[in-house]
Amino acid sequence: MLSEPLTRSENSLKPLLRASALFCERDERVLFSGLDFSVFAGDLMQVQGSNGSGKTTLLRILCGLNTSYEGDIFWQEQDIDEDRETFQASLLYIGHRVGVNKILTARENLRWSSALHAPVTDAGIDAALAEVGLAGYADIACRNMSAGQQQRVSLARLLLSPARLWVLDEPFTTLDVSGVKVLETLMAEHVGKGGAVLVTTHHQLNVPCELRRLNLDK
Amino acid sequence: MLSEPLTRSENSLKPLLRASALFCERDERVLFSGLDFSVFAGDLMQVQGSNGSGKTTLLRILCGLNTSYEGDIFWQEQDIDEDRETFQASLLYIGHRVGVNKILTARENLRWSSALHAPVTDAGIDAALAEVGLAGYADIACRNMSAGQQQRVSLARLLLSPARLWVLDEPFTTLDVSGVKVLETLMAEHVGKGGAVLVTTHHQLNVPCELRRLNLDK
Amino acid sequence: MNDNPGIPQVSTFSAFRATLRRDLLIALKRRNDLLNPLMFFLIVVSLFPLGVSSDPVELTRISAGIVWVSALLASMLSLDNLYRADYEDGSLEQLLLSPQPLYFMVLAKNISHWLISGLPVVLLSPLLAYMLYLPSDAYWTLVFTLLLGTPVLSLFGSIGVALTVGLGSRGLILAVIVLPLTVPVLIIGAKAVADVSLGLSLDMHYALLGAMLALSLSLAPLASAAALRISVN
Amino acid sequence: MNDNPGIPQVSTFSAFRATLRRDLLIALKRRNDLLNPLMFFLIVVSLFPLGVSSDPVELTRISAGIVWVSALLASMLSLDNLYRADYEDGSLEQLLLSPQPLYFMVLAKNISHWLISGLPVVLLSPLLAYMLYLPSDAYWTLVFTLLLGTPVLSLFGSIGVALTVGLGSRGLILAVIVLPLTVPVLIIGAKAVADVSLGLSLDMHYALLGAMLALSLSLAPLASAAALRISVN
Amino acid sequence: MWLWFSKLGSPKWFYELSSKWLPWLVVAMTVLLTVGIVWALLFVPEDYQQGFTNRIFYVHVPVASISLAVFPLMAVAGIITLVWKMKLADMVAKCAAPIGAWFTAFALISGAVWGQPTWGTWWVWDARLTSMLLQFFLLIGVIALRSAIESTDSAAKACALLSIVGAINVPIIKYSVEWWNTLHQPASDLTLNESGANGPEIWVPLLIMMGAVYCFFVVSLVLATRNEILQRERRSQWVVDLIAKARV
Ligand code: HEM
Ligand SMILES: Nc1ncnc2c1ncn2[C@@H]1O[C@H](COP(=O)(O)OP(=O)(O)OP(=O)(O)O)[C@@H](O)[C@H]1O
Ligand SMILES: Nc1ncnc2c1ncn2[C@@H]1O[C@H](COP(=O)(O)OP(=O)(O)OP(=O)(O)O)[C@@H](O)[C@H]1O
Ligand SMILES: [Mg+2]
Ligand SMILES: [Mg+2]
Repeated sequence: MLSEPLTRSENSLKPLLRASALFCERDERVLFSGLDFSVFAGDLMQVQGSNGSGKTTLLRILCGLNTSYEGDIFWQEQDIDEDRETFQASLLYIGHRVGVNKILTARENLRWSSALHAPVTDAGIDAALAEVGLAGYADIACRNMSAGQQQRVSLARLLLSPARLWVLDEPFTTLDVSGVKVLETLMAEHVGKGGAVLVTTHHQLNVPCELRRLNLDK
Repeated sequence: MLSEPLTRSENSLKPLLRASALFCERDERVLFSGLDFSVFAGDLMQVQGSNGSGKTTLLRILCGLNTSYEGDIFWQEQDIDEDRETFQASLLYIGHRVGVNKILTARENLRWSSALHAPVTDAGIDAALAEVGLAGYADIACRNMSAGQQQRVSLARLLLSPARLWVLDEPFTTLDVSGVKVLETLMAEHVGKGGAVLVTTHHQLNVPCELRRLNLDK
Repeated sequence: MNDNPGIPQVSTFSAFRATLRRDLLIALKRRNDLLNPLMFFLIVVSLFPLGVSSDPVELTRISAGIVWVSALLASMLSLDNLYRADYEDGSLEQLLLSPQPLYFMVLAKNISHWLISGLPVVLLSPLLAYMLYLPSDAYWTLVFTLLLGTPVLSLFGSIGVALTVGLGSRGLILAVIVLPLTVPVLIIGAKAVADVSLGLSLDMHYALLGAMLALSLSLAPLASAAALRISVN
Repeated sequence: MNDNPGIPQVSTFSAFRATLRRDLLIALKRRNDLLNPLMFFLIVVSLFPLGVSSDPVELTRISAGIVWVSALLASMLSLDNLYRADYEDGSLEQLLLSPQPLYFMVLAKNISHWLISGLPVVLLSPLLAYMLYLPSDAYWTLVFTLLLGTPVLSLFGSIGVALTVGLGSRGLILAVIVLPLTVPVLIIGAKAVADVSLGLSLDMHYALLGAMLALSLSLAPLASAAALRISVN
Repeated sequence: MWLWFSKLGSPKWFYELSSKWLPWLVVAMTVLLTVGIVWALLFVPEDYQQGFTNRIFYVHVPVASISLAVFPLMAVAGIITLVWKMKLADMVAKCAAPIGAWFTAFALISGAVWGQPTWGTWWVWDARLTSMLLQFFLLIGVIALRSAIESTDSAAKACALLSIVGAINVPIIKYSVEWWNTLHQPASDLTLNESGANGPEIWVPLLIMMGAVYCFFVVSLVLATRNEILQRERRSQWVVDLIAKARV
């Protein structure tokens, strides 16, 4: 449900997200330095690297959750520190912690998270849940869901949010084969519609669109 | 480091672990009923099933962590309820929560967990950590490790424990390619030495030994 | 403010309402979130007749202070789940990354927290005051001062929780950080109740409490918001 | 006991020691686990002169009770991290699945918890007693009763924590479950200190506290162990 | 202005500057201290009512008055840390907290020691004492938070925030405590004016001691900060060189 106007501004010359000279070290170890890259509309970029290479750190830095870094990050050529709200309005982040409250039901969780971003109807929520294979689980407390099911609840957010940039940190963990398929198609569709996806995963992505890679190993 | 005598009792006729007529339902949904299976010495058994099919539940039942089930479970033909200690002495379980304290260092964590099962030397710990690719991380607080590195710490337990039966719940999540390789070899070696492994994972195992499958989907 | 017209925006107010509703909903589902502050308050207060003395004259003299101290502790301890769960399951990150001004989101959380843990305590206080032989003419003062005071406690406490939410070691550090900050409220509140029996005018007390409430309403959520950003870092 | 000779066994005792050492180590690493119970104790005690009255005569009369109640609260609240972290990171499951008798493992955890949070409080109590003008002849009684009492609090508390460790909503429910259990200790302890000034014999009080300690040492860990098994289920 | 600021912000600059004038400070401190102590102990006339004990006055008052300055100091450092992200400010704040706590504790103790002969008790819930005690708690809170947070960066910001909140609260606490104290007068209370009434032979040595104790505070703060700087910058080139020089 990417909303109309986005697809208009489809000039791949102007990057959506641009990082310049990123430098980050954590307890004495430099994770990356002088890291430059741009993410354009229509990009599906996989951040690769061995365990501990700094993928999670990088994603959190890009989202503005982690501020202990040097360098600049631009959203549509504007420094994100200057206008957080515009950036955050078009950002959707799902991290190691998926952001699903265990006590609430899937529906209540989604209702809240979309209330922060864009209004949705209950029908919309049901549709989204059905699409991620949780039809009928809308009103079960997430505490009573399996690891993978909880992950799927968080994936339903992808369908409900108007965000243009998806930042996904290992979204495939605990997903079964069908779940993996669903997510891969979602990502492909999103970039097809002029969105962009930044994803880390250790598993072999196979998506119909071409796949850019950013490798953090030295 | 499976200790000698185990390999002696290598008669695949007498199953190590046998479950008979297992039945479990969770909030109104029957996960499995009349489930019978045996795990023999030398077996590497992968428990399969889609998200929410009950893999984690089954494993926790087999370990005795979850007691809300019907049916019987036998360790070497003896009901596990009768002699927990023998069973637990030869069991090693690693679940969704890997059991690594974030404040302690890798070494301290391993020292404790092996103090509960079998004495180990510091050299042994270092060797184990090196084998799982954490050489040099022995004395870093686990809170300062990445998701995958913490997972690797828990895998080091496999090398230090004398347990004969390994029960691993999605041990591959957050492991990078090299990590996956390491774990697969570990499992193969273990069954090779007459141990047994019960593992759930959504990823394609490729192991040199043959692989038994238990599918929970109907 | 938003040069990306394509994106359907939600008004800050509706986001505020949604957050408020969500937190209340969670509290309702864990019924004991509603019950516990009350029970704790009740139990702590009743510890004193047991531990100190059950002599009415004695109790009368100390009742005001005890009720206030207990209320203070109750609202301190109920604070623990204010951001914790959200931090652990990642909802907090979602909140921080939402395009909404954090001030209002935090305010919503604080308000719901007060409604859940502060208000019931206020409403229960007369009963306990009675059990401790507080002179009956002081009941209303007790209720009013608590009504003005407990929100301040929640708002201040929120800062402490926000600062400590990232820490593995939880529990007491919160109290250690926050309790000293809340002393003025305690002093004024307890003194007001005590002064009733001395027949002094209470305008001053109310004025002070009101001022504190206003101050903390306007500043504390900002501090909490900043603290949260620091903690998730 | 173990028909699997092939497996090198560790003695229960060394496992006990390892667990004890581990918990102490964790506390040492989080330095303020040691500091906070003390500070909390100190702060809570000093809330009363502020809230109740700073008049020495008044304070003398209530000091025993206040110190005891504060100690009770301090050890209650420091309980929160007793099993929580282990539950959340899965170490608890490892403990339950170890071939060691759970009684001793739990005992080890309780002991280390008392050493960390209970003992310091006991040692600090005379100072606070002085600040509250407790008659000086009651100091030793205070220390002794606390010395007998606080372990009971830890042991009882442990049951409560074990029961609630699985619950998302933490904090107060613990206090609500545990505080009532600990009332007898409070009553006897506080009464003993109060009785000193009345010149009554204290043998009875000590005997009772001792009995409680013995009882809880033998039974409480069993209850905690059972509760833990239930909670991880 | 900005240039000067960023310059001052550099730990290296501070370290070198402080190495220049630290010796002078130490000299000043020792001189003042010796003069002040000798004068206070030997040449000040016995106090008619308190006898010898009122000599404590000469350490107690300066120490106590410094303790009052600690929170504002930390708050200012905190603001600088949060606004200009200046590392040096945080290092100062970090070192100021424990030192301030010690001074506060010493004010409490010296006061208590004084109180024993003066009021016949070590402690009363007097306004000034109580607010001092509360300030001590606040300081401990900051220290506890600092030690609880792993990453230096978050710890810096968190403590900065807490110091600012605390600094806003200190006057409120002080005011409310004094106000509370007006209700039930404690056993005795401290009266400043007395000392004011006394002649120069009392307050001149007091001034000297004030200067001495202030110097002492600054010196200890600077020393601690220098340690902190070396600690944090240990991998930067200039520190490496420094250590290399120290070796040979
Ligand atoms: C806010 C911090 C404090 C300041 C600025 C301060 C300052 C002073 C000053 C200027 C005096 C001299 C008064 C006189 O000569 O009559 C004094 C006296 C005294 N102070 Fe403090 N003080 C502080 C805290 C304390 C504390 C915490 C204690 C006790 C624990 C204490 C105990 C005393 C005592 C016993 C005296 C002598 C009182 C008398 O002469 O009657 N002070 N203080
Ligand atoms: N704590 C719980 N209480 C009640 N029901 C639960 C609980 N946890 C899981 N369930 C239900 O039990 C079923 C099986 O859960 P389980 O975690 O065993 O699935 P799983 O096979 O491990 O799935 P995954 O591959 O996602 O880990 C799920 O459908 C879920 O609805
Ligand atoms: N909280 C922390 N404090 C300090 N250092 C940390 C912290 N978390 C991670 N690190 C360090 O930062 C490095 C990168 O961590 P990060 O989580 O970004 O790795 P990652 O690429 O996500 O690894 P994984 O594939 O296992 O998720 C790790 O080597 C770790 O040592
Ligand atoms: Mg990661
Ligand atoms: Mg599972």
